[in-house]
Amino acid sequence: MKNAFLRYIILRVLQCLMVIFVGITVTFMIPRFTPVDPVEQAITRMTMFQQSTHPEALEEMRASLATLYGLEGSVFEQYLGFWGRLFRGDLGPSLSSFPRPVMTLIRTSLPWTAGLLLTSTIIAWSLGNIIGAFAGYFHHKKWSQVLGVMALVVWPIPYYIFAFLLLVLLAYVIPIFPLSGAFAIGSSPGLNWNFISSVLRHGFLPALSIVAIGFGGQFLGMRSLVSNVISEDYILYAEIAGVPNHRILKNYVIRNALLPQITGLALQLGMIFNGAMITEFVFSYPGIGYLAYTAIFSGDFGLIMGIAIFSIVAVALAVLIIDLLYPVFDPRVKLR
Amino acid sequence: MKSKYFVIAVGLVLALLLGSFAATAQDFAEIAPGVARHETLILENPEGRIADPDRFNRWAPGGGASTGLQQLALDALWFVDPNAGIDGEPWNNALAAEGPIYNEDFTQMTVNLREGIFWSDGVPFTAADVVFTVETLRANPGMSYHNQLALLVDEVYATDDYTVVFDLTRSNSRFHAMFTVRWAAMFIMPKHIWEVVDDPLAFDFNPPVSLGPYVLKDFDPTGHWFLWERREDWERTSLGMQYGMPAPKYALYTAPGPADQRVMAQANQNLDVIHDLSPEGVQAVISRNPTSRGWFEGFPWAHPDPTLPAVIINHEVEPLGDNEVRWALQLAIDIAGVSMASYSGAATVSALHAPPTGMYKEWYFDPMEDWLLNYTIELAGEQYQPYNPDATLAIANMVRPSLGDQVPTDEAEIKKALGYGWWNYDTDMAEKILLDKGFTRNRQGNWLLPDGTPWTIDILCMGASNPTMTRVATMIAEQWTRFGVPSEAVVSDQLWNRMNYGDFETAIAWSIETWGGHHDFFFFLESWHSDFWRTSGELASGTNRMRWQHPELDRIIDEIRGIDFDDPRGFELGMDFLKLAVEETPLIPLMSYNVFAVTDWYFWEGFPTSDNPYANPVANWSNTRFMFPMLRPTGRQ
Amino acid sequence: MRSFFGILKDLLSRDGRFRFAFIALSALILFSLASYWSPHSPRFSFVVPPNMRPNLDYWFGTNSRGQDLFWMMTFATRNSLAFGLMTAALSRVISIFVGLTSGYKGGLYDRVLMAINDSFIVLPVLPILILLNFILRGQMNLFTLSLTMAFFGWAFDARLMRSQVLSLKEREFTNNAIFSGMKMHKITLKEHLPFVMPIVFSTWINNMMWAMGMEVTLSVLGLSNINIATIGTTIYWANQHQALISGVWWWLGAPVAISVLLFLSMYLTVISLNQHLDPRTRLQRIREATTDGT
Amino acid sequence: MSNSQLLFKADNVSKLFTIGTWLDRTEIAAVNNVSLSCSIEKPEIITVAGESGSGKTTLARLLLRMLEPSSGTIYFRDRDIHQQRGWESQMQFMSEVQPVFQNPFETFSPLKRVEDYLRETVINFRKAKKKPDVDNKMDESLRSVGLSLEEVRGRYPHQLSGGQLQRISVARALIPNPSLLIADEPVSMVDASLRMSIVNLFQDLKKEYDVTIVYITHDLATAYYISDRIAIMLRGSVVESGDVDKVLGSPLHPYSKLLRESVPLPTKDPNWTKKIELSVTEAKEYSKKGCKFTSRCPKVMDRCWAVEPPDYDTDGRLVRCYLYDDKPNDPSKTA
Amino acid sequence: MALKIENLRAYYRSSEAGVATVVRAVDGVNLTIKENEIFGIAGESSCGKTTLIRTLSGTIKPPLEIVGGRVVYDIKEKEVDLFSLRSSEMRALRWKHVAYILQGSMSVLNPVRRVIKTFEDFTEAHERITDRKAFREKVNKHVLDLGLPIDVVTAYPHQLSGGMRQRVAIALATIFKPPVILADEPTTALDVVVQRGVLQLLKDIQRETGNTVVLVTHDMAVHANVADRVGIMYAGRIVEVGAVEDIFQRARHPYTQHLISSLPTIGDRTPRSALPGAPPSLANPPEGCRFHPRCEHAMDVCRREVPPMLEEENGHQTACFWANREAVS
Repeated sequence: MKNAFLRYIILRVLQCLMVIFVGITVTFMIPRFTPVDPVEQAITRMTMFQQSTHPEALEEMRASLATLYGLEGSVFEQYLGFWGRLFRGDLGPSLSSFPRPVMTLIRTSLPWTAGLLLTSTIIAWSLGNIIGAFAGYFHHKKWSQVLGVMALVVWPIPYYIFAFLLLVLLAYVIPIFPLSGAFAIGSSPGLNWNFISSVLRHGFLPALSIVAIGFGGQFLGMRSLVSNVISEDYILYAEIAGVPNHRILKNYVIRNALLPQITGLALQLGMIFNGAMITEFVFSYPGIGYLAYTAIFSGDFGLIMGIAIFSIVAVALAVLIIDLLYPVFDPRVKLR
Repeated sequence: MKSKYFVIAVGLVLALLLGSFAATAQDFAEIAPGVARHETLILENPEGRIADPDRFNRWAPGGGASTGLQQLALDALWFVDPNAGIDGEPWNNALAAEGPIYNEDFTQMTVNLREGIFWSDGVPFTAADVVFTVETLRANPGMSYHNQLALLVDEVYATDDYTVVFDLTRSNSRFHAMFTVRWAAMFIMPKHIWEVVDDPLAFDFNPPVSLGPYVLKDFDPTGHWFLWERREDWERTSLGMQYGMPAPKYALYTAPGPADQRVMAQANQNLDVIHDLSPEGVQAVISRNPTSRGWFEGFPWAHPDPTLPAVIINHEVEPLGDNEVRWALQLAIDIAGVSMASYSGAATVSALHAPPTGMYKEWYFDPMEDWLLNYTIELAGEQYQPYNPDATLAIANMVRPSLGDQVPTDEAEIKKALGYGWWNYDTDMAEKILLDKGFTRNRQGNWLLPDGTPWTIDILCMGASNPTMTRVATMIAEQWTRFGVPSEAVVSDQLWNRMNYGDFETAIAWSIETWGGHHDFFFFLESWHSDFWRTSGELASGTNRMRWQHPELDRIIDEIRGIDFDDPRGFELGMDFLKLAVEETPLIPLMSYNVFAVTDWYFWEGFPTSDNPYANPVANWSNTRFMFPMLRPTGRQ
Repeated sequence: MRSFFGILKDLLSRDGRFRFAFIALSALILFSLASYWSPHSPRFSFVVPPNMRPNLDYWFGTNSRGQDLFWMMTFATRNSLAFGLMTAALSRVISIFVGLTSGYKGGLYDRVLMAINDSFIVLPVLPILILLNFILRGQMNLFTLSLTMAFFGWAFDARLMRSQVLSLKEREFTNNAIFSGMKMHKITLKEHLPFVMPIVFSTWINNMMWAMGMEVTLSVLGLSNINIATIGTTIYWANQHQALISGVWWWLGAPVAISVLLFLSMYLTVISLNQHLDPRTRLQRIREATTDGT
Repeated sequence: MSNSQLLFKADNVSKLFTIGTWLDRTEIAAVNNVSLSCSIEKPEIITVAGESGSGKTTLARLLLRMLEPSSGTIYFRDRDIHQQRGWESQMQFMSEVQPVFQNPFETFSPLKRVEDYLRETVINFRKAKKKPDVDNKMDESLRSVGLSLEEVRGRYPHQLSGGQLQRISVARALIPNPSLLIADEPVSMVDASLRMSIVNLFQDLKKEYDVTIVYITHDLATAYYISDRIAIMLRGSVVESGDVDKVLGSPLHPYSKLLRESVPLPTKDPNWTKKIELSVTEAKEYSKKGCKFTSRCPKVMDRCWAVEPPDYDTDGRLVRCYLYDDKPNDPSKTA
Repeated sequence: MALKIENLRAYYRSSEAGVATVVRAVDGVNLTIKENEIFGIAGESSCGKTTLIRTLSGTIKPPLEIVGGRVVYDIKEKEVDLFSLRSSEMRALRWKHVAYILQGSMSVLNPVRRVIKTFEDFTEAHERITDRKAFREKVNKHVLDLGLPIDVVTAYPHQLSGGMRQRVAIALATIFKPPVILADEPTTALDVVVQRGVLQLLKDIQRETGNTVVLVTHDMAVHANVADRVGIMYAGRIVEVGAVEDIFQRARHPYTQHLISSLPTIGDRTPRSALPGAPPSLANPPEGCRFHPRCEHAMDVCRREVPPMLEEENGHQTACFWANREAVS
């Protein structure tokens, strides 16, 4: 058994590595086929911010930049070099903040995205599942049906509009929350109450928007899962045996219905980087999504690619971790 | 059992949240600990969040141009204001004591520096700094101006502490432009900091040692805000020396987020200077906040930057290489519609190939109005007068019903705000031209090229980074479609790249940028010389992205090259260029690049306006520094 | 399987939710078809007075570009619906194909397909879409976007279907079909697909929502073709004109109302349909009706 | 008998299943060295009996070509059925060998009309092409099981009783005119009052259509009732096989005895309440090295644990138990 | 008397496709079950036997409805009407007084929890576990007493064989030593050897505790060996009740007679026939005696009237006009 578990882990890790390999290769190849020329990007940027660029000088600038950005050699040579750098934890230089390493930029943004989106996604997932379980178990109750309708109505609202309305309402009409940013001006990051409280305050609206929208999907999913589970014999049996409702709900309904949702959580966590885009754009939150947004508009494909790679690895790891933890939740899982 | 812990945990989180409101229930009098709101000017950084906020190396490519760095802490030799300038003088000798001194054949430039200027760390500013800057940039590929300096500068040296001499590799009467701020220029770096740096390209220059009146007090590691504090020795800077103490004790550059957030922030008195908005945004903020105002007191609010958005036409795409076809397209544009769609009528339109801003009305537009009125061109074999002097009056009449008194009624006022005339909207004439050229209409009424293939046009535009240009593109696409040339606005973040490679049919962008405060066109015109002409597929040199060449153009450029920057002959040559451009329509001029810089006069007053046009209020221009000494606190707390 | 109309009639008479959903969906489809009778082209602006509140002349109001939102929304609904349906349909086809064959065939074929599948699940779509936008430049229209989205949107659902097929394969009727001389494609399509249909339907709506949400996201970020009226570009233009802050709330209200109505009714339809088609509930119904309910 | 005289012959067939990962294989023999055959001339009903997990279903699947044996060969009319490849040979095989499945409610997709399977079979096996001919053929085969197309047409599985469905299942299997039917627990899901109709039907088929039937069941009573020969399986091995009267009348293998005793009789049987030992999990017994019954066998000997006994020909049947070691083993005679 | 069923009618009401369907699963059942006996209920699938036993356990959830009749338990010499109980009283009654072993109870164990946890849940539903260690020992003892290996307590359900799971379910049901055990097809889908073991266990428990077991199974041979008395159910009604010997040796109802005579036996190859037709649908049962369409003795009266339950002797009751033709006439 012990041995089998070890092998299970090895197998999963190998699988995860393969996924990462494929994903990264695809991500590497895609920009090679784009018309985006990083040299031209940099020149465009420079000529926008300077003046009197002498025409002959421009030509020379192009030549010297291509050398600098390491875009020489065949695609295969670039690919090898790319992996070489990756193994050293180097995602290459950002082209718009040349020569700042992409990794440094991601490192500054990551804690915010991780902090905000990870917590709010987990909160949305937990709340949605717990309340969805209740609603599914007591599906005939009025409140359950009302909640269902509410979730159904909120769920399809385009997230951008929802988040934006929230912002207008709670930061402008009733200005209790800040309009943008991650913490108050002048508060120095650290473990002090001022900073933490201002982070909480700044994070509240974006978190609320994610929770409110994420809640709906989880709620509906869990509710229908529960309605399947409650027709199982072991639920009926526990009811017949007189086991109190709350206990049935906790130990029987949720424990069983949650299993498919756990896999869902892994994917949800992976999708964070998609979601981060709009959330951080609307709330001007300094995470990876906002970074990606600025990267798009500065045509900084070094940065976009870095973020894409980062998110591939993050999703693959999230899936891996949850896969590895899965046997804890479901003893039946075959250690294939 | 376990549920009890759950309840306790939830309770704790709630308490924490509530506590956070209580703790930071923001004291609006202070924007940061010890920083009073009424002593602070808050400006928008239009670049938004800065990805690498701790990088202050303005001499290498990268973001952070609008964080206050180039406005408040860096300094250059000269400035040209796009407007009238303080005391009506657009030219400002900043670090230089006087203008550039060229030798006879423009192969040497001598600069005399201002004395008594100090870096913020107490080290005096001298000619050594200038020489060091030029040599460092010239020696390091990848840094700004590297290639130009390598190409143009033979030798740079200081003859004494306050005199720098440039020996040039060739005759160049415009060499000083590189050191003259229009938006930005080559800023001078502190030698005593940089001389110990191994790799100047990678050096972060953090904290930045300031040559301007402010020093960096604090900045957000996530790049959202930069807080600057006035130097104790502000009078030891070129700005302070000339204009006195800058009023705001602090300046805060922030990234308030998308346009809506900017409106909300200013309405909450949390943003004094908005860099840009949509026309709707301006109306929204002005209606919500009584102390907000634009460049113009009322309509059209915006500040016209000396840049000319135009329909840039690729002359190498058939049939756009034909001047009469370009004329047909120009006549198929209803400028009033374009102005309404893009700026809600608040555009300053231009029939000439120069931005109708600042001093240009006096220098070029007034003198040429008669020429335009009488201008006759042969189109489709007939003599045709294309100029419509009343185009902007029509726009004023269109917006008057919704804006009422805000719209000027006086013709001169209208022309000041909305520009002079434009070309006729004459689709009949356009049709004649096309028929004459052998074009035909198909059954749907759409034009076919002489060879019988359907004619469509894509119009590139910039998208989210420049919403008004997108609107221009969609409107012109609509008008051309109505005329029978199915056209589409194509949003592309690769706009400049594609234009540089000639991979476009038409685009809404600019190739013409001028000083605004100086009449010289050489700034953009040099690269239009046929020497630099490149075919589509090759990279365009400079700004000749439309791939236009003309012998008369070469003559004009060659002649400008040989005269002094301030030579009055420059005006005549400028007009020669404008007349040639009208004749040949290398691109279709539209309007000045109007920026809706909205200022809030709640805490501060004395921002530059159309009535007092001493500086450009557009926050990412380095020239906004001239605002600081002119501002006065209102006394509100 | 009963005919389509039989099911429809049955559901309409029996299921109140379905009735609501059916009426709403029909209304939406009629609404989008009304675009063909629109007096204005969606490409043209300033054809009506701008910024009019919803009133009797302009039911949904007019926007700041002088367009009648009622007619604009007919186009937007039509295009977004077509886009969503096409994306969902295409990716359903891929996932059905992969899920059914990979589950049925097993072996190396299955392992290779699932390895590809797993990689697709993990690939982050948004950055890739952005990169692809660069490749396809201005040519990224709704059709190509739909193709791309379909290409990335099938993997997870294929896995769901595969697991269903794995259990169906063990059921005796599959063997019975084999010994009836049915070939693989017939078995997967005729025997297994009906059981997979509930998954197809419920992933259909999720996929459609994902696709349309992505379209909105791309539009909000300014990465879509702005010449085509869609729910996303409607939001894009409203955003460009700062509609909410300027008080033109109906410009955003219209797409929100349409989205909510669309997905609400689609959700209810799928629930009713699945309850009707799901062999489990169907069998339950049968059993409840004919046996003693155990 | 030589192979050519045999309808089918399973020759020392084993099927191993792998449990665990590709790094950690544990193999269990779901079917362990089983031999079984039947002559062409004399159609028979052969019962394979055993508890669930005895490998009898795996054996059925091997005979039906749904699984490939790990070792050993299965011949059908002299051909190794697993040597043939391709769709044509599969059709050829299926026109000779057909299955009847356990659960009649599962044999037909609940979402389809039952006649669809009949029609598919008629068309796919090219028994008829035109619609009236197809219908005739369907009706004909339904009539051979005591039904008619009229009764079945347009009906879904849930609209028919288990007995009817099972008969339809047989009717479908008969369409290609097979000479061998493999029936896996065909009556266990059929109502008591209808069960005998299926069992009797098998007997009729054997007599009237000369079909050999491999009847797989755990129900020894019906096995006795219809079959000629029986093989009793335990955890993959046939522990005893031979004439049904002998094997069930006086079982020799301790397991056969236990099984025989455990069948409840319609009258009170004092033996039946005698305490017995049950296995905790099947997997443990499967992975045993020696005889699979050792942990429960009242007569277990030391050598039983080490090596599985060979088949001993005792009293006209084969018994896989060391208790009968006094007789010499004759491998040429297989059941 | 352990429990008494009086004219019980339990229907499933549903409205599908706008048409109300009523399935008369239990339609007028009268039974008295004595203390200290194993009462067998025999019948084919969908004859209403599961509904009957579920009703007895008080598990009545829509669409199942009690339309009429009473179920009376004798609890400590007091008659308790099951349907008049409040839900808390019902909960108290269940498991401590009446335990229920579900059909297919292989799946009654929560798949994600260890068996001991289910023991805990079921126990705590009725009494507070103060000492977990003592409780653990109590469960261990109970399981050992029933002859199960001790490992099962800490195992997950999927680790146990089917027969073992079934026996764990029985152990669960008997943890409080309830006076009444309702067992619904406890051995269906088990093999004969395992079936034998499970039934032996049930019988042992009954013998030791002297409680009442209601055993539902379609397998007549099982009844013959396990039950003390047997009731034969057909299409929602009890058609014959009697001591096991009476039923098997002197069956009176044609249906019962058929059930017994059709059973094959090892050593006997006399041809056995199946009943013609199929059991009726309870949604639309035939008028009169519900067996009449399949009955070879059917008379006119059978098609019109419901035959009354008449006792012959020794508590042997039959509801059949033909069997009781002498008594009636």
